Parts: sequence; C-alpha cells; structure tokens
Amino acid sequence: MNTLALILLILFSGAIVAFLSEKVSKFLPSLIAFISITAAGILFYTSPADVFNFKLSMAGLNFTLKIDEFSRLFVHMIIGLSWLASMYAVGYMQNKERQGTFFFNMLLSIGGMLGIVAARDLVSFFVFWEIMTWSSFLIVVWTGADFRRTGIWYMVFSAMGAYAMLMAIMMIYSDIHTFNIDEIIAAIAEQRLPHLVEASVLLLFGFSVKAALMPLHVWAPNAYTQAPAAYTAIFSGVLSKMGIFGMALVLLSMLKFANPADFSLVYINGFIGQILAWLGAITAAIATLYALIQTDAKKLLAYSSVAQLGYITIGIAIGTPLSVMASLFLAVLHALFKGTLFLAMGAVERQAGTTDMTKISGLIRRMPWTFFVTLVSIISLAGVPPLAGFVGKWMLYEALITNGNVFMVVVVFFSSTAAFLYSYRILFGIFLGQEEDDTAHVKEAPLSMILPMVVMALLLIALGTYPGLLFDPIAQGMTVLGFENVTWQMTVLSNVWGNTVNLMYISTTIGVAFVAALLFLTLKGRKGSRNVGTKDISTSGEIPLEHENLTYQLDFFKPFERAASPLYRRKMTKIYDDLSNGLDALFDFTRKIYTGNGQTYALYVVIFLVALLIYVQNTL
Amino acid sequence: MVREKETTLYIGPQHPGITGNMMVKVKVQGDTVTKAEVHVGYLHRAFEKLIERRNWLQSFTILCRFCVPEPDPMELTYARAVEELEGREVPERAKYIRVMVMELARLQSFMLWYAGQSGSAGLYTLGQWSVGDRNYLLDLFEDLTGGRIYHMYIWPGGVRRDLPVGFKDKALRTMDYIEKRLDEYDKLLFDNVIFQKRAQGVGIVPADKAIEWGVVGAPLRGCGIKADVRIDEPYEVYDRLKFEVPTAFGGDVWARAQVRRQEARQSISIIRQVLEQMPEGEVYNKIPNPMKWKVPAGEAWAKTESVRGEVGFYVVSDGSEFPRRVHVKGAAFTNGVTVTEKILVGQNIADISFILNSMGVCPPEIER
Amino acid sequence: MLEQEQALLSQVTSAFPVKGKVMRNRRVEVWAESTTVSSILMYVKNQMGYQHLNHITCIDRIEDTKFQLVYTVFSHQTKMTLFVKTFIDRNAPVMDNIDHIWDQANTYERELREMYGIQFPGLVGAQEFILEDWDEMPPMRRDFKTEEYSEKTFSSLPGRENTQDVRETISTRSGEEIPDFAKKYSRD
Amino acid sequence: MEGLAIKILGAVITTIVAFAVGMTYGGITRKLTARVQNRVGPTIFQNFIDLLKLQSKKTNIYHGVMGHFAPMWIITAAITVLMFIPVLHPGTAWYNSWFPNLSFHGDLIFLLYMMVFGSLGMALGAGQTGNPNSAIGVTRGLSQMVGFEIPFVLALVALMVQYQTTSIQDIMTVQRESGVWMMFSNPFSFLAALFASLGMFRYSPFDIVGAPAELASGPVSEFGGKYLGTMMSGGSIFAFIKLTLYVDLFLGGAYSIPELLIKTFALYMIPVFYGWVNPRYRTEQAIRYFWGWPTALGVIGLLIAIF
Amino acid sequence: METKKDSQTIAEYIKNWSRKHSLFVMAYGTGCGAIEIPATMTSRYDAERLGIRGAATPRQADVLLITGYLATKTLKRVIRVYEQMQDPKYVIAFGSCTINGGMYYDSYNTINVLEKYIPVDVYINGCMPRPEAVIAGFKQLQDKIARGDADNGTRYKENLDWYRANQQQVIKNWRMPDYNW
Repeated sequence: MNTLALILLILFSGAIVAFLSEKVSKFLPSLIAFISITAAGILFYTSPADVFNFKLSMAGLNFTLKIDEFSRLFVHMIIGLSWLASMYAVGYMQNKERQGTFFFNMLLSIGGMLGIVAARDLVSFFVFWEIMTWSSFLIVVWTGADFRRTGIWYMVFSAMGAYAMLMAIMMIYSDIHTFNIDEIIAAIAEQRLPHLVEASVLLLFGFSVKAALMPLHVWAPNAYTQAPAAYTAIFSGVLSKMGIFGMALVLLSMLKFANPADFSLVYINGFIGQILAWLGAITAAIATLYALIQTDAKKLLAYSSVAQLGYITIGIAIGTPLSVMASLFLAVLHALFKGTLFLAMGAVERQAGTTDMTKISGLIRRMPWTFFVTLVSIISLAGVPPLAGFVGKWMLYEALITNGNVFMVVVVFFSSTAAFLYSYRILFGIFLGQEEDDTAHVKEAPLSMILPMVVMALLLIALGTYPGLLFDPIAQGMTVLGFENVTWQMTVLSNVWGNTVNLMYISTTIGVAFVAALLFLTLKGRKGSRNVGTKDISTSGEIPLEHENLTYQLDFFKPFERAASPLYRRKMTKIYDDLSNGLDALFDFTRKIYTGNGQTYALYVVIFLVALLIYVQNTL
Repeated sequence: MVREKETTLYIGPQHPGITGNMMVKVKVQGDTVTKAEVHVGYLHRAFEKLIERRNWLQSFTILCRFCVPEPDPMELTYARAVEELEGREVPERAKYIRVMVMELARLQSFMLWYAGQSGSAGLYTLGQWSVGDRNYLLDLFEDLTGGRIYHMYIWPGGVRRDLPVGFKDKALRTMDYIEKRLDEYDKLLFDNVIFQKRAQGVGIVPADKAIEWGVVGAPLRGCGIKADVRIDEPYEVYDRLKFEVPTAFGGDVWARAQVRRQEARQSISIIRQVLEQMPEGEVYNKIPNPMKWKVPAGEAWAKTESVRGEVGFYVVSDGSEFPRRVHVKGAAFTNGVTVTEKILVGQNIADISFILNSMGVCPPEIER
Repeated sequence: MLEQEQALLSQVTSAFPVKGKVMRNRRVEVWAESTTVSSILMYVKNQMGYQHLNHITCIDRIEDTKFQLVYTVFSHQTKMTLFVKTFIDRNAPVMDNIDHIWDQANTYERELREMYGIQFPGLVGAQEFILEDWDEMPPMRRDFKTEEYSEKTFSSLPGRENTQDVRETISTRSGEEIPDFAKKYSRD
Repeated sequence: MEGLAIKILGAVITTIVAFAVGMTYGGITRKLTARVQNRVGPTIFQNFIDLLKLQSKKTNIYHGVMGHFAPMWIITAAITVLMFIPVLHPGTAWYNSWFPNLSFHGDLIFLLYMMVFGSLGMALGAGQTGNPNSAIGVTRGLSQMVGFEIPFVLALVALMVQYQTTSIQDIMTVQRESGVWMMFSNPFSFLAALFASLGMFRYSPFDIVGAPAELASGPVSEFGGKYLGTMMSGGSIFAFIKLTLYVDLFLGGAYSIPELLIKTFALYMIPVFYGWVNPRYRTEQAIRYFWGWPTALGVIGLLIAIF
Repeated sequence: METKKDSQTIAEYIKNWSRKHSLFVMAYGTGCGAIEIPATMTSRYDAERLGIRGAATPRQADVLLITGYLATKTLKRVIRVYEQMQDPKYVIAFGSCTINGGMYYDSYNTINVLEKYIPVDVYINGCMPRPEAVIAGFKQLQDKIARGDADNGTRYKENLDWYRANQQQVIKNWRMPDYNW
C-alpha cells in the first residue's frame, strides 16, 4: 500500500477509533491519538522520500497527492508539532469530558493538513481544506463557551473563504478543464488562463482567511482562545500556516510563472504582492496593539499569532529569496514558539485554573519549567538575540530594506517593538509579581506536559546559533518554488548587499560575558545573602493589609494606550457588526416588499407591466 | 476578605514624593487613581495635650512646631487670641514688625513651594536655586530672632525685641535680590511648555464646591474666589497697606501656581511698605512674670493667613496659669485630607505628588 | 455698631430656641441643645450662607462632667463667624453626626471620637485616624495623665529630672566646671 | 593562539575604556549639574566611589532567580553590544591593534535588537521583586521605548538606504571616503535620531522610568548593593555605546581616542542640557512627543534618502 | 586624612574609604528636622560635595536620618525601613528629642530614647540642628566609618531580641512581616 495513503489512513482511522474508544475509558482517546500520530511520524521518517506519491481516479476525477520538498517542510511542522502536542494532550486532557470528540477532530484536522500540503490537484486540496476547517471548527466550539462570538465568526469567515476558493477553482476549470496544479502552472506559463488574476485574488482571499490577514482576522483571536490549549498550539502553530502555504502556492508558484512578456500580469503580480505585504504589515501593527491591551494570556497570544502571521505574509508577498526564506523560517519558528507558549499557557490554565492575568501572579517559583520555556519562547518571539527569533526578524528586515520597502520596515519595526510590551505583559502577568497565598497550591505540570515544551524551547535555543539546521530544508523547499541556488550558511546570515551577521560570535560573546558576570555576582558576597519573599518589599515603610493587591495588573499599558488612542478607536469587529446590522436592515426592507398581502402583489404586477410597456415602446 | 483588583500604592510615609511624613494610599487601575486615602498621625506629638501642661508663655515653644515650614503664623495667631482674651494692647511698631515677620515667613515658604512644585515634576534645578536662596531669608530671621526655623519671636503684647541695627537695609537688599531671582524662577517654571502641559487641567478643585468642601488659601483663590483673612478680617496693620489678593480661574494646579507666583511678589511689596512705614517706639507691652501670669477666663477664636490658607486658634482659658484648651485648625486639615482625597480620584499616578505639593499639604499641622 | 452681628444673632434666635451673644465684631456665639445643633447648622448653611465649616472642637469640662462642643462656621459673604456651642454628657458622650452637611466634618468627628471618645452614630471611616493601636483612655480627656503614661511606656535615660538645669547634669557627668557667668542664671 | 590572546586583551581594554568613560561622563554631568544649580558638587570620580561602595555592601537581598539575573543581563548586553561596535575608525593604527573586537560580525539591525536585551533582563528582574513601583516603571520604560524607537528607526533606515549597507563599518567608511558626515548629508535624519537620543538617555523630561517623586526609584526600587552597582556599570557602558554609535553613524566616527571623547562628550551634553531646564513629561505626553516632530523629521529624512 | 589603622587590612581600608565618601541618605523625613535637609542638600551647604545624596528606597540607602521625635506610629515604619536597608547601614539621630525625649518628654505618643529601638551611630543635638551641625554630624559619621567602628547593623542583628522586646513594648499590635536574618 502507498505510504502516503497509509499515513492518512492511520490518522483518519485513528480518529474514528479514538472517538469510539471513549466509551471504554476516558483515558484511551488521548493515548490512541498519541499512538497514531507517533505511528504516522515513524512511517513518514522511515520511508524514502520518493514514495510519497499517490494517485487515485474516481468518478472521472484524478486525485493526485505528492509530497515534494516544499510540502515536506510543512509536513515536518505538522507531524512534529502534532506529535508533541498530542503527547502534551495526554496529561492536559486528563479528567476532561468528551475527549473522544476532541481527539477525533484533532486527528482529523491533522490528517486534513497533511492532505492539503500533499495535494497536487485543486479538488483534493479543497476537500482536505474543508476537512481541516470543519474539524477545527468543531474543536473551537468544543467547550461550548461563547459560541456566538467564537463559533459563528469562525464559521462565517471560513465559509466565505471556502466559497471564494470554490469560485476560483471553477473559474480555472472552466478555462482549462483541469484541476491538476502542475497542469495549471504549465497553462499559466503558456498564457492559457484568461481569468488568472481574478482566480488568484479569490484564492488569496480564501487563504487570507486562514492566515488571519487584516480585514479577515476577526475570527482568529476568539477561536484561538476558545480551543483547548493542546489544540491551540496546532491551530495557531501549523493550521494557520496552511493559509501561508496556499499563498506561497498562488504567489510563488502560479503567479510567478506568468509570462514575463505579459507586462500587465507582471505588474499585477507585484501589485498584489505589495498589497498583501502592506496588509500583512498593518495586520502585524494593529494586532500587536490589540494584543498588548488583553488581560487573558491566551487571547493575548492569539492576537500575537495574528501579528506574527502578518510578518510571515509580508515575507511571502515580497517574494525575494531572502524574504521568502525569512518568511518560511519565521513560519517554522512561529510553530515552535507559539506552540510552546500555548502549551505553557495550557499548563498554567490546568494548574492554576485560569490564564486571566489579573487573577494570578507570581507563579515563577511554583512553575519554574513552564516559566523557563515561556521565557525562551518569548525572547524568541520578541526577536532578541541570541535566540532563533532574531534570525527570522533580521532576515525579514534586511529583505525589506534591500528591497526598498522602507516604510514597511518602519511599520514592522513599530509592531515588533510594541511586541516587547506584550511579551513583558505575559511574563509579568503570570509568572512575576507578588506571590499570593491563593496560588500557593499551584504545582508544576506533569512531565508529559513539560517534556514537549522543553524540547521545543531547546530547539529554539539551538536554532539561534545554528539556523542552518532549518535553512537546509527551507532552501530545498524553495527550489520547488523556483528559487534556484538559494545560498545559506550554518551560522552566518547575509543579505544581498553583502552584510553579514555571525551568530556564532554573538552566542559566544553573550555566553562568555554572561557566565563571567554570573560567576562574579554569584560568588561575590554570597555569605551575606538574604533570600526574601515578594512580601518583603519597600512599600514606603507601610505594612500592606491582607486584601490589598500589590501586583500591577489592571490596564497594564494604560499610558501607551492613551498615547496611541487614535489607533484604538476603530475596531474591525464593530465594522462587521455594523455591516451585518446593515444587511439585517436591507433584509428587513426586502421583507417589507414581500408583505404577503395579495393587493400589494397585484400592485407590483401592475407597476412591472407598465414599466415593461414603456421599455418595449421605447425600444421599438 | 477578597483580594482587590486594583493595585495599592503607598505614597509615603517613606517616599520621595510625599510632602512630609504622611501617607496617601492610592488604589490604581492602570495609571489612574480610583481611590485615595490620606493617612495621617505619623507626626502626632499630642501638642494640644502638652499645651494644657505648659503655662501661657511656655506654650510658644510648642506652637511654632505645629507647622515646620512656616511657624510664624502659629505664634501670631495664638498671641492674638491670648491678647483678645486678656485685652492687651500691642504697640504700633510691634504690629508692623509682626506683619513683616509674617510676610517674610510667607516668602520663605513660597521658596520651599517652588522647590516642591518643580521637584515633584522633575525640574530639580529650580528647587536647588530656590531653597538655596531661601537661606538669605532665613538669615534675616536669624538676625531678627536668633533662630533659622523656629523663632518664638512674637509674644502676647508685641514682639520679643526690636529690629537689630542695619536690619532694614539688609532686608531691603534681600528683597531686591529675591525679586530678581523670582523673575528667573518664572522663566524656568512658568514659561516652560512642559510645566504648562503638566499643570493645566490637573487636580481640579471645582469652584462651586470649593467653599463647601472647606478649601482655604491658594487653592480657594485658584478657583476665582477672593478670600483671604488679611482682607476679610484685617489684623495688625494689613488694612493700612496696599496689596492685591491675586486670584486665578480653573482651580487646577496651574491656577494655584499662578496665585502663589503673584502672592510671592505681593509679599515682597508688603515687606517693603512695612519697612518704610514702620513708626518708632516700643515693641513690647510687657507681660507680668510668665510663671505666674494668668489670663482671664474666656474663649477666643483668632485666625491669620498663612501660605497654605487660614490658620485658626480656638483658645479657651479658665483663668489659671495654664491654657485650658488650645485647638488648632490648620489650613491643611481640610486641604490636605478630605479635599485631597476627593481631587486625587481620576488623576494620573505621575501627578499625585504634584497635586499634593500644589495643595500645600503640611502634615504636622494636620495631626499636631 | 455691630448691627450686622445683632441681625445675625436675632435671625438665629428667632428660628431656634437658642440663646446667644455677640462676642465682638464678626464673632457671634449661640448656645444650643445638643439635639438642635445639626438643624441649626443645616439652617445657617443652606439659608444664611454660612457655607464654610471652620472646625469642630471639644473642650473637656471635667468639673461639670460635660464636654463642650464648638462648631465654627464662616460666611464668605458677610465675613462673619458663628459659633454654635453645646454641652454633652461626659460619661456617655453621643453627638449627632453632621458629615451629611459637610463632608469634611467626617475627619473632625473621627478625630473627636479618637481623642475624646465621643460617639457619632452613623459615622463612617476607619476607627483609627491619628493614633495607632491605642487601647488606653482617649488621650485628650483631662483625666488622662500623659506624663505618667510616657514614663511608663517610654522610660527615659537617667539624668532627666524635669525642672533640673541641664547644664548641671552635663557638668557632673563630664566633670566640667560651670563658668561663673552662667551660674547666676541657674534656677536655684 | 597569539591572535586570540591579543583579541581577548583588546576586548578587555575596550570594556575598561567604555566603563571608565561612561562613569566619568556621569561624574562630569553631576559636577556640571551642581554648578548649574549654584553648588560645588561632588568630584567627577564620585560615580566610581559610589560603585565601589555598592560593591562592598555586606548584605545582598536576593529576590529570586530573575532578580539575580537582571544585572547580569544588563552587563552581558552592554559588553556584547560593545564588542560589535567599532569604537574607532577601521584602518587607524589604534584601531587595528586594540579595538577591532567583533565589529565585522554584526550589523545595525543586530545592534538595535541587542540593545533591548539588557532592558528585557532588567524588566524581568524588576518584575520578580514584586514591587508595584518596579512594574509601573517598567511599563513606562517600555512604552517610552516604543515612542523613541520610531524616529530612531526612521533615521537608521534612511542611513542604510542612503549608503546601501547595514554594516556600521561600511557606513563609517563611506562617510570617510565622501568626506561628508551623515549629520550634514542628511540633517533631518540626524535630528530625528538626536531627538530619539533624548529618550534613550532618560534625562529630564524623559526620566519617567525612575521618576523619584512618582515611583520611588522605579524598576531598581528593590535592588541595592552589588546588584545596583553592576547595573550602574552596565548603564555606564551603555551610555558610552550609545554615544559611540551616534558618533559612528552620524559624525563620521573617530580616528583617535581624543577625537572620540570630544565628539561623544558634545553629543552627551545635548540631553544633559535639555534635562537641566525641563520638568518631566507624563508617559503619554512623552510618547506623543516622539511621534510628533521627531517622526516627521525622520520621514522627511527617509524621503530624502530614497530620492 | 586619617591614617590607616593597623587593624585594618588594605581591602578594608579601601572599602571604608569608599563607604565614607558615598553616603546615600534615605529619603524619609520622620520629624521636623527634615526641613533642614533640603537646605543641607542645596546650594549654600551642598552636602553632595561630600558624597552625600538621596536614595529613594531602603535597599539603596546607607544612612537613615531620624530627623527628630518619633511618634510610635512612625517608629513602626522606621523599624521596617531600617530592617530593609542593607549592611553596613548607619543611623543619624537629629535633635534633642531623640536623645532623651527633649521637649516631648511627657508626650504619650513620642518615644523618648531612640537608642532603645534602633542603634544610633551619631547624634546631632539642637532643636533643630542647623545645616552646619548636620554636616558636622555627617563628618563625624565619616570619621567613624573610616575607623571601621560604624557597624551597627551587625549590633542590631546580634541583639535583635533586646531590640525586639523594646520595640514590642511600644508598638502594641506587632504586625510585622518576619524576616530571615
């Protein structure tokens, strides 16, 4: 049997078995999910690369699945993160109800994602896309909380995206009568596709929904927040990247092969790219601004995911080798650090009961490992050297600067500086500050939850010095997209102007200086050291009362909010609310026309006849 | 008890931004104050109790310590209350000297205010200048009374001793110097755009509530209400002197600063007038042996204007050598406690100290 | 002479069963029953423009076993001060709470409660205003002996006898002679 | 092997020079401030004495692991950034022998991010102490950073676009070869960066982080003794770094130590002078300030650089 | 300039020299003597030329000034502030009232002898001490530090029980956080 089909079969059948096994034991679904993902992973990594090829003809349609080098990058992400998340889920989902449904949908969506990246024809692409969408939708509404705001937004936007995609697929099919992507690309190169621009825009619209790009992002924050943390890691980490995958497919594979002689198409290609890039930049800025006023850690991370997806979109949309590389690097990194962060927040939620940063504080001594992984991933997220986030940020900036998108650099820089604000917010809100008695019972999460997070954190640290580990598969993948001979080095970054940054030197310097300072400060005067708790602080000599709160938690960045108040005035959700209210009113009006009264209808008929008469007379 | 959501900040007692030894406990949401409580009592020395154990003249050692930055109005008010009880006349020259001392005390207190107001906003240069220049005024006090801060100079029946030789010239020279310096302070503080931005619209005392809230002194005049004990109930020789009582509108820190800025100049003008108009003659209508001095029974209420507002003494005598009861109502008692608690709500953390300084909160006067 | 003051006095005495007198220019006092004080204050504040509450004070008339309370109000229009005085029982001191008339009366009343033990029914605010952890008799009462308390609680170093000349103590301790010119100022 | 020894020696010397210069500048500022305030003031080496005293404190208050790491992060960030900045002009004799360090191996974007490293550590350390003043101070500092980074980045991007390089050494070389300092070739960008530097040095009116009358001493409220001392050293090195960076980027770099000192001191005096006569902004006013004229200047500078 | 005492090692001598010339004063005006502190710090008297400057929080401060009488309510705060300071720490007591009660000897709310509650290094007498006297007091403290005698933090720790007993006699409701000395 075909390996690729076998992997998909394992996942889908595992889903069904997990769903059924809940009746046997509550513990079983999580285990089955873990086992089936492990099996799929083992199968994937033990097989030679050329076996992932699968063709099936059915009902006159040719389904083609193939994992090329570019897809392989995403498969690494999907399998890796899903495996770690499912390991985590074993501990995380303990004692929760309706686990069968959860794991059923989780495995289904993982299978769907694998299908998407492997699909080489638009029909199977669309089918797997819908499997992924619906299974993720069912997980988003799994907790049942706040369905109206979360579920409906997600469903409506996904449906919009799906219709747009469907329309584009039909358009292409009506032009060249094939669904096969390779054939479509060939057709584009031969200029046999008159509706190329329209179809591309519609496809990009559909992918933008998943990638949570600016005007279509409103579903994302709530959906990410509502899904259980074990799934949110996958959701934000890889599922949203399917949008990026699609965009790369359209922008870099399809539009790029437009004939260079066709000036207008090339121009439109650049134009679409610029628009997308600017949308990405604005998404990054606005989402960052909203992230830093959140009080719920998961929601903060959700907004931050939207912002990060904005960066990734920019890279893809700009389309230079360095920017695409930066974008794909950031995509993998985002899966790593945002996955870690969501998992860490899940651990906090499980252990402390909430992720509301106004309710908990000072967990650093209670959950040191969780703090460590959060710290590492936050530093990565903020892009501070020597961790991996810096590499991605650097490449993105250099790509933009050398490409001449200077104002976009400033916007991106603004959002990534503002990202420090929410980075600190999340670290402080949960782990630092006063250690209160009401969190005294909190303990560190079990090993099965810590282990995946630590693995990812260590990867982030390693990639900070040796990004080449990741450049290798990215460069190979980019070959598929048409970027020949992408150069990369293990520890040196370089841009087209020939400027370099040597990461090895950076890490060594930081390491040496830090160790020296550590030794100096730790050894010196350690005899007179007094360990104090967080209650022994300078409160102007006063002794705080029991019920008084000494942690700064509410409206954390109020001054900033006030300074940036014009940017906060308009909310996208409100615009959509207004739109839907307007539609409501329109439908109301329409209903008024159809009053149900026979006499009115008679009147309409008369009016219509008169109008027809006049029209006919005029034309004759 | 359920833990609060708002963060509690203790501004004081040990805090660089507090005016003296008191505490403002604020609950903040973001950087906005949602609730402010003024806690006092850190300086309570039981003065009103101790005065009951001192005789009429010994009380003066305690009186001047009621308010440290500006002790002289306390002495004068008490002396006037005792004079009212006893019916003791004060020589003309002593009245002029008293007015001069009062205005000197006001002036040195304004210098301290300049330091506090600018220092709480982060402009340390002005604070250094004005506190440094204040030493020249304290030198005058030292020449006159022998003490820099506490003088015990005004006694019932006049003042303790006449002006030293050459005092008038020195005082006039000092006034010239201070006036010159005040112009420089204005350039540094009032012409500064940042100070204007900081001060305007902050810490507003509403004009329609001000009287009812018991606001006195510069904060009241900053609301556009012309109220000053020196013109409401002229004491000593204030009715013979030409001076303005400045007012400003808005009731914010800026308005209060404007009022004080002009008052400092008025004080200089009054000191000059007093020095010019001062008649010759006795300065002290001598009281009998202080250890045996009895003041007739009765109750008297005397008030004077200090920098912070009116200072009132309610003195009760039962005809013995010891005062029966001396109650002090300092300006800060209302300005610094209830009014401050009200106007701090809704303000920024950055402005707490700024507002406290502009309200002229003086904790020793509150808790005595 | 003093017409304004007389007019004020007659206005208050006509409205309430109180007696009073003009103390001097701008000073008028009325003596009232403790139960009518709050209505007088309400009246003078709302009807006569005495909007400024200067202070509330208490005098311990221990010989009559009474507390004398003095409410001082001031009018910014007429610039006159009105004292409303009353006696309450010293053994069970209770007085009407007036912080609904003036907010700042709250602090005065809290101080009186702390210093004299006068109860104001309905008075909100922390029990402790100035003192902290005070468990003795309210300290401003005349029968509270502050010196005894001080000696008991904060013992002084030896060498501090109250009326003794400090210079002698110093000289005996350090072995210095008191110079002749200084001797004549010694008290004994 | 010999080359490595020389390199390490050079790194140590660079650090010592930066530390000494930063501390002395602080001392000179204190002295000058005192003179402006009609005072005599401390000696210009007062900061060294303070540091020595802080390091010789007997007790240390240990607030937890992040509190312990915070000063180290600051000093680590300071030394690392210092290593990647060309202190003197490449090619000069002094430079080649003592100050080459690692400046070939990093560029401007790296430095921008690396400079945040210390602040992040400081913020975490301040957070763990649990003092509300620290947290408020940190949020103010971060907010202000978002404020001044905008004009600063505008200026830097203008620089990079104008010279088609992101390497500091190349920027210095271009300025030397053309003979025109960036300061004159693109004055708008220089002004934008200069305004941003006011926020970076945190003198009045931008000393909102540790505003004494408002927050006690802000983030460092709970740090004393060796921790405070180490932070002070890190801060001094950082002052030197910022000044050197400005000199390298806008003033054409320096050929010798005296030239560097003159240029950096002149730059340093700008925020100091500004601080003497201005009270402090509120946080949102400070941010608005940076988003006003400095940003406009930065945009003009960037437009000039592009066209 | 003091000569190096034989009992001090070179390192000790340097440490004491730096401590002497860098005194961070706790910004806590506990009593009326605080009014002369601004004057001491500003232009005419300029304490900064001696290395004396303000510190905002107890962790950074070296010197605690008790500027006059201490009300019992303030004493509690002073103890807390003093205990939060880091060794070596010094206390300068101002005014007659800290020595033996001064003019407040009979007040029910002010302590009489400061020495019983926290160890004092230098007393400056007068009511209130003039800036010259304050600077003279600081000079004395500097001499004491240079001699290596000023180590009252250790004394306090060693005799903590005695001090605690005295403190608890005055502060009736002892609601202080426990420190791990």
